[in-house]
Amino acid sequence: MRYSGFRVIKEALTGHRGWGPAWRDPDPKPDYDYVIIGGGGHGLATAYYLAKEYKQARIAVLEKSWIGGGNVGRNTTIVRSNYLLDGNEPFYEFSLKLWEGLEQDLNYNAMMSQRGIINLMHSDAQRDAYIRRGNAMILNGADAQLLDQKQVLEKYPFLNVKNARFPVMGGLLQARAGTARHDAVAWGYARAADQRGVDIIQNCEVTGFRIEGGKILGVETSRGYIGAKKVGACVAGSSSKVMAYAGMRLPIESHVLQAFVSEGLKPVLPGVITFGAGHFYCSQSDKGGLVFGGNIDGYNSYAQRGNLPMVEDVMEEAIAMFPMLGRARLLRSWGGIMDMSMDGTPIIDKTHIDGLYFNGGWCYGGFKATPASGFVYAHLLATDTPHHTATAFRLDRFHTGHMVDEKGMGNQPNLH
Amino acid sequence: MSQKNRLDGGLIDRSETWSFRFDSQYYKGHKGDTLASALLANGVRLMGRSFKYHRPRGPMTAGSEEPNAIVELREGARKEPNTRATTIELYDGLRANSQNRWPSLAFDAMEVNDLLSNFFAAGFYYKTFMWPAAFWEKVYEPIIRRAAGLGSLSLQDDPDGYDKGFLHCDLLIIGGGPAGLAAALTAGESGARVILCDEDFLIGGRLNLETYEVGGMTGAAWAAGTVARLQAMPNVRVMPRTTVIGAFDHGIYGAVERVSDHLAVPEDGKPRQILWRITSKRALLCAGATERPIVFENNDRPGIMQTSAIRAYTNRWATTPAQQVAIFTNNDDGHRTASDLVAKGVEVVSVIDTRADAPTSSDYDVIARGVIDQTWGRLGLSQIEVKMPKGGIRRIKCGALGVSGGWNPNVHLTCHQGGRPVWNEALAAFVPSGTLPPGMTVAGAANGVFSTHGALQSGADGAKAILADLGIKASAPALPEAEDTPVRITPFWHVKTAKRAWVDQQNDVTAKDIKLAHQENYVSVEHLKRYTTLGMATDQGKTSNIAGLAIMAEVAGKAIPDVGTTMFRPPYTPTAMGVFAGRAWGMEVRPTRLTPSHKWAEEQGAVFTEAGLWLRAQWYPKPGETHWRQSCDREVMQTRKSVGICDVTSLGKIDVQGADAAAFLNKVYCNGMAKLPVGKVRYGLMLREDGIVMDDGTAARLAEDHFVVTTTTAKAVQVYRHLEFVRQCLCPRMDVQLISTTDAWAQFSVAGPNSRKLLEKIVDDGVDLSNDAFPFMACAEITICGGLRARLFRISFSGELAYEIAVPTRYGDALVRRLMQAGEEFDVVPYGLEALNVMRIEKGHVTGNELNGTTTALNLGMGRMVSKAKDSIGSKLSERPGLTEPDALKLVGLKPVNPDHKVPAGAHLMTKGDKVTASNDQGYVTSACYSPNLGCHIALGFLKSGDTRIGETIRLVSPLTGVDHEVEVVSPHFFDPEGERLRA
Amino acid sequence: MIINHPLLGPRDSSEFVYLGDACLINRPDWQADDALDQFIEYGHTRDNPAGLHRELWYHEQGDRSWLVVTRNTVTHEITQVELARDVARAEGRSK
Amino acid sequence: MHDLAPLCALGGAEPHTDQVAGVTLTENPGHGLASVAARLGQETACADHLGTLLGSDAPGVGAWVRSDPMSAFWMGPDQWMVSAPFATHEDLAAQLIQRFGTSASITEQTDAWVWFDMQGDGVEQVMQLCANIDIEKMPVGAAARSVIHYMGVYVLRSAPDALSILGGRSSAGSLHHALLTAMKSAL
Repeated sequence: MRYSGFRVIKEALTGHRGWGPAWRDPDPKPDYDYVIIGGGGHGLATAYYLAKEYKQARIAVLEKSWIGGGNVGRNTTIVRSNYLLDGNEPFYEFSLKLWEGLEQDLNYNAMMSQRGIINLMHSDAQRDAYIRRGNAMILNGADAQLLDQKQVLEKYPFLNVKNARFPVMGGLLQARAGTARHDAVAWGYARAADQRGVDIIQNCEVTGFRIEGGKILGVETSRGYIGAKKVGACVAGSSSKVMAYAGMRLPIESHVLQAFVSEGLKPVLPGVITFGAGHFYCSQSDKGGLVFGGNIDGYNSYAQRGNLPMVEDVMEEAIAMFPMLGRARLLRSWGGIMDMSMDGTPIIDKTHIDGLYFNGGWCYGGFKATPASGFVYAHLLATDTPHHTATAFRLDRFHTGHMVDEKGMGNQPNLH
Repeated sequence: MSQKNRLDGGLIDRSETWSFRFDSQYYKGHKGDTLASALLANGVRLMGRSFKYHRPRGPMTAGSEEPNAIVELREGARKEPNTRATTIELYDGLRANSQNRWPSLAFDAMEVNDLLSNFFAAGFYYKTFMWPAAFWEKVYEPIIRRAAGLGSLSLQDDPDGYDKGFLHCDLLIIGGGPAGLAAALTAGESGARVILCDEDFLIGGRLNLETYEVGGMTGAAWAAGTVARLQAMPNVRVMPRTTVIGAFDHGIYGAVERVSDHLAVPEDGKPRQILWRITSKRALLCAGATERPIVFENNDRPGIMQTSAIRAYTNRWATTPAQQVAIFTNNDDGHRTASDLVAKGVEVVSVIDTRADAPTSSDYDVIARGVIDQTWGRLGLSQIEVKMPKGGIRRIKCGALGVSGGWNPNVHLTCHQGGRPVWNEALAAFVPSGTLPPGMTVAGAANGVFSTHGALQSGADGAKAILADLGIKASAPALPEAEDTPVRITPFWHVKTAKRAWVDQQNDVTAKDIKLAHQENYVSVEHLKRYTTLGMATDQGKTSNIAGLAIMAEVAGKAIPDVGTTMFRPPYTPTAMGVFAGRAWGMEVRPTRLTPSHKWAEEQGAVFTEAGLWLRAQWYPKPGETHWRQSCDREVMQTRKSVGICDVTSLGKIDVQGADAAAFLNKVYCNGMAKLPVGKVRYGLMLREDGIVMDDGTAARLAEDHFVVTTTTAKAVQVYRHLEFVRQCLCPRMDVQLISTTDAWAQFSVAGPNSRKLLEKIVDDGVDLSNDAFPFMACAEITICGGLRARLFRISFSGELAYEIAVPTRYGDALVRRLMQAGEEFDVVPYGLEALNVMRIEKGHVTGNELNGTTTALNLGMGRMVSKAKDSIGSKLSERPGLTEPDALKLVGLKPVNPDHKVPAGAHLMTKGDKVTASNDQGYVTSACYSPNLGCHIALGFLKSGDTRIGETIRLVSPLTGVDHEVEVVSPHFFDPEGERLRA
Repeated sequence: MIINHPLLGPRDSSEFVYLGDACLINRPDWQADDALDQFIEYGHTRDNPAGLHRELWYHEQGDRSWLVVTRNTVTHEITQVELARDVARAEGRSK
Repeated sequence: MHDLAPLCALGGAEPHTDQVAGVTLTENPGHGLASVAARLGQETACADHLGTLLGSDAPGVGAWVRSDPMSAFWMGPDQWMVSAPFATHEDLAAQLIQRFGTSASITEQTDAWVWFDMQGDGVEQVMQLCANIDIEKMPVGAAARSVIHYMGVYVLRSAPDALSILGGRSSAGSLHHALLTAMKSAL
């Protein structure tokens, strides 16, 4: 069933009896051509693009609990392609272009809103670095603008520049960046994939791989064995756990990132804005809540909850930027598991096992990558060659020394 | 306006009559009132509008779980949107305004949404607004955003201060009701260190809201007496107005004390609120329970509220929402309210009880097996329609309706570490599970023990168990007599209707929305919540979650516990963001570090800039200089011509001593340090283990077993941490000791051809500064100015004959003044960071711009420094192919072909004639400046195979800033490449 | 979190700086034949367990000791805290 | 004797003093400081030297031993901070090197720190707004390293109603601001 304004009106007048399930709840078949492990944004997108772009039939997505419950279900909804390095920027720009047509493609309103992102800069050195980055973005076909303090204040008049400990010199703006309704992205991909015949199987946890002679045969699950020609793992925070079933150790640590939302407020923030003298990013949802976050807590964790010091740190940066937020109230906080890689860049690659593929190490930049991650992973699964925008995301780059270290922090995951 | 609904008695102080304003209307209330109780006393039920349909709303509760009566408290910079009228402590002159309505609360144009509600069913926005694509940002979203949101911020800086504090205790008791007080008494009298927190300004919980006796006195009197006893104990800290917002790891709790929110303005120097980080050995959760609603058609009108809230207003605040009150209940609690109302002389028109075995009463009419199927009253309840057990309906006029669907234990904090509550059939409620945060136990109503006696008992028992656990002998006080009536409830969740019955009142989520979510397969509790926005409002679902679950369970044909429960996450109630920031805002966001010459530099009118946390002089403007470049050029020229002075104290200094000090430095620097002679300084490059450059600096050997190492300003802390890691974790048997001395020494660079002459005027006799006695890269401990101990290093960042001289910090101010005075004959200049930067770029010396965390020694042209004759951190991994490619980036100098052109940092480098695309990217510019010595702009940058392309003309592009011109690749050593000047 | 420092007793984790897996103590021998491979493994590959994890914390705002903390990454429960220097010595590290 | 005039950490020629309610906060430039770190294998010898210096045992973990003219507190494993009157011991480090010989690494620390004395009724309440120390349980003669608003400090307890706070000298102004703000808030 197609969604449309007309349909909404028709159903409103007829008591909403016509709406069917957004996706089915099928039982697992004995085997599939493709099994995607992980019903998060990336897994669902992968299944969708496999079905749509690569015309693959017999696809299943296995989710251990409910779909969209991982990072796509709790993040700060920021979509952008303002990266510096050639290994990254083409991929994220490809993703942003997919975002721009996503709703029409999925026939689901994910509320992708291109309200722009501004990275504030606070020193000459930072300005030089942002100019280099803005140029890299433009060279890669993305958009970027350098704003001075006055131009930033036009958009954010209540930004603290009067008695700012770290003076605001201006910012790097990407106007095409913005936010999207995170849950709707998962649901939109799920519904669209389902309509193309993908089996989305919830409450189905993978407990092992069946491998013979270096080739994958299928997966053991809480709902029995499921055969598969190809298996794509896409499990973010659980990457190390799942790949260990295949005897792999990864260049990944799982860390906790907290995210925050305030009470609903009348519009104050027109777009996304980030603090350059620390790590803080903030936007305002259509519902009126300020959505914001900062650094990961900094220690390995699978607990999906954080601690007080980081909460305080994030709020300090919020108030440093916007002292007028002092009386706004924090409504809720979450903690999610982040698959922090050794250079802060994801991995999308084959493994040493024939037919087993890995997609992970997204750190906490995974949401904006959802469409492209799904697309290029589908490409890799279908063609066994990396998509041209994702050739740098190799598993062996730490051996060859071709790290993609956007922040220049080195091989320490909690610094990325 | 008179307080027409004010009753006798209560816990308000009638001797204090205060005036306050809500919207344009002035009212009177008393000390001890909340805004809600005072408004109700004045006959005001309409206090807000709902989020989506803008339905008229009044208070549903008398506490922090309130979904409806939320207002903008105060005006001007102190305005607080979304503030619960039910928790606002009244003060004289209080100002509050209704929110999210236009033009007025009674007439809200947005109420049109209510008529269109059919079109605004759950998730409708996911299905439309998609065409044409561009319309989302331009048309649809702006409309939605304007309509959405609740209250509005002042947009002015918050004028109040906040504090953070730290408390420690054996036992933290969360909630001061019967359970909490009994526990505090038990633990307090046993000598344990106790902290008792309660979110209310009057401690006692429901003891202050009920009429039955405790120990032969009113519950309120017993509570007051007990609090007084506790306050007299030195080992007990009683904290009213303090909400425990989160249970964090290892017994750490966050608690917010509202120090000044009950005042118009905080007292001078006092904070508005304090965030306490409480470190507890054990915690006892006595957070009580929340009465839940029954869902029925139009159950959201002002005047419809929890029966317990009506009881609270009646007994504690001596007010009733109306003179005729009806009750709708599925348990005995509704009858308590009826009796209390009757006792206060309020007419109870009827008690509608869903149960067949409903108790009867001589004081009021009871309709057993009745349900309410409709209500009337646009801005406030006027009439209800009861469906009678034997069929037929009865209409009853009333201004208020108390609703009781039973009680939910306040389990929120038990969930903060992943615990999920379990279903209790007898109570028809979720109670805390076994998986509680370590160190936490639960007592009283929060644990499903609802009678007063039971709460007292379980509080005392909970405390005893904890004391035993902590090895503290319990001296248990006798507990007072109190009622012990069992819970009698027959679950009843909602009255079926084809029309709208509200589950989440603030977000306007109705039973129909939940059914629609099920129909569309958003069945998982998380999907339900997210799709319908159930429980996502500022009340955090405290009154709506369970009813929502029950209805989903019904339509899904499951049992409630099988549908699941949603996680409660911190904070327990919405919390001002400012309190988490504490005093860290404005200039106090982070500490400021000042150099020893700061005071003097200020006198010179220096312009300062942020470097690390330091404020450093950027340049020293002279009269007549209108642009920083004039000052900077002068400082550079004068330093190169004669002599200049720069405060370099902020560079990190680390004292490295021990028999193995040399071997240790040999391990952490990629270049050799072992054979550095005493009295000599050497430049050193430190790598990260991954082979990338971490930092650079110098090592000065003052003795066989004593080095002083410098780091960059930015990396001082990380480098020290790294050195301790190598010392303790990698080389634990080396004899080496470390300590930072950054702040201990004031260090000045004295640079320029006349630097030796200048220094000779202040060093003591016997200190020979001649080139032979004290050559380039020499160091020594000397005395100056008649005996002051000092350290002298002949090192040069500027490329001139230069020294760095260090004295104990307290003499830094005097030293810079002395140097300036002694230097007068040479026209000595102080120079700032800008001039320093120009001179180091002219010399091709690298800083943070080049050491950006991705560059190797090879990139810097220092590849040969990485000694392969020894083991050093990072040496091995720097050999990886990706870090040693033949066309690797190399540091080069860049000069514009047209001398008028700039060479801006951040620009990218392309081969001449190549198209400007990423694939042709050949490198980038890291540092740039105008060189007054060369008379043109110059820059440093990284260029592929740069070292082999000296002399090549390449293309410099910065599309971001509109730059595209040609530059020549030159050696990074623009100035005095042979280094003759610094050896002079 | 609270880290029970072997010398100082319970201290708030905000006084500490986290590094990572305690395997970082076992820095390979630079002269081994497969030294480069060993260093790549050492520098990048982690068990990343959901459960007990031995990890390095630095008491930066305390006594400047590096500690080996055994912590459950699922519950955050800390079961053992040792001075990293003692651990390193016990594991045979010297100069 | 040299003729360079010293400045106090807060920038004045004379130490700065504040009073809020019954509590005074005084900048105290009168201490010479030097760190003493035992050489490997010399731990006992080093501790013995320190003991003789103090006329008692070397301070144990978290302890501060006050004596005349020398006092010392524990900094870390086999490491102590020794203090003595500045007027008579400006060259404290040099003196200690004579005493300890090769048993310890000695480093001058006098001007690495700003030393504040806080005295009066309510110092505990003030400290509760500053540092995560269980101040109510902190005995006289204890030394604790902690953090006050991002600044590393040593807090020393000299009496039930008296504390000394040592912080980095370069951020003396920020530390002073933090302490004074807490005093105004708590008292």
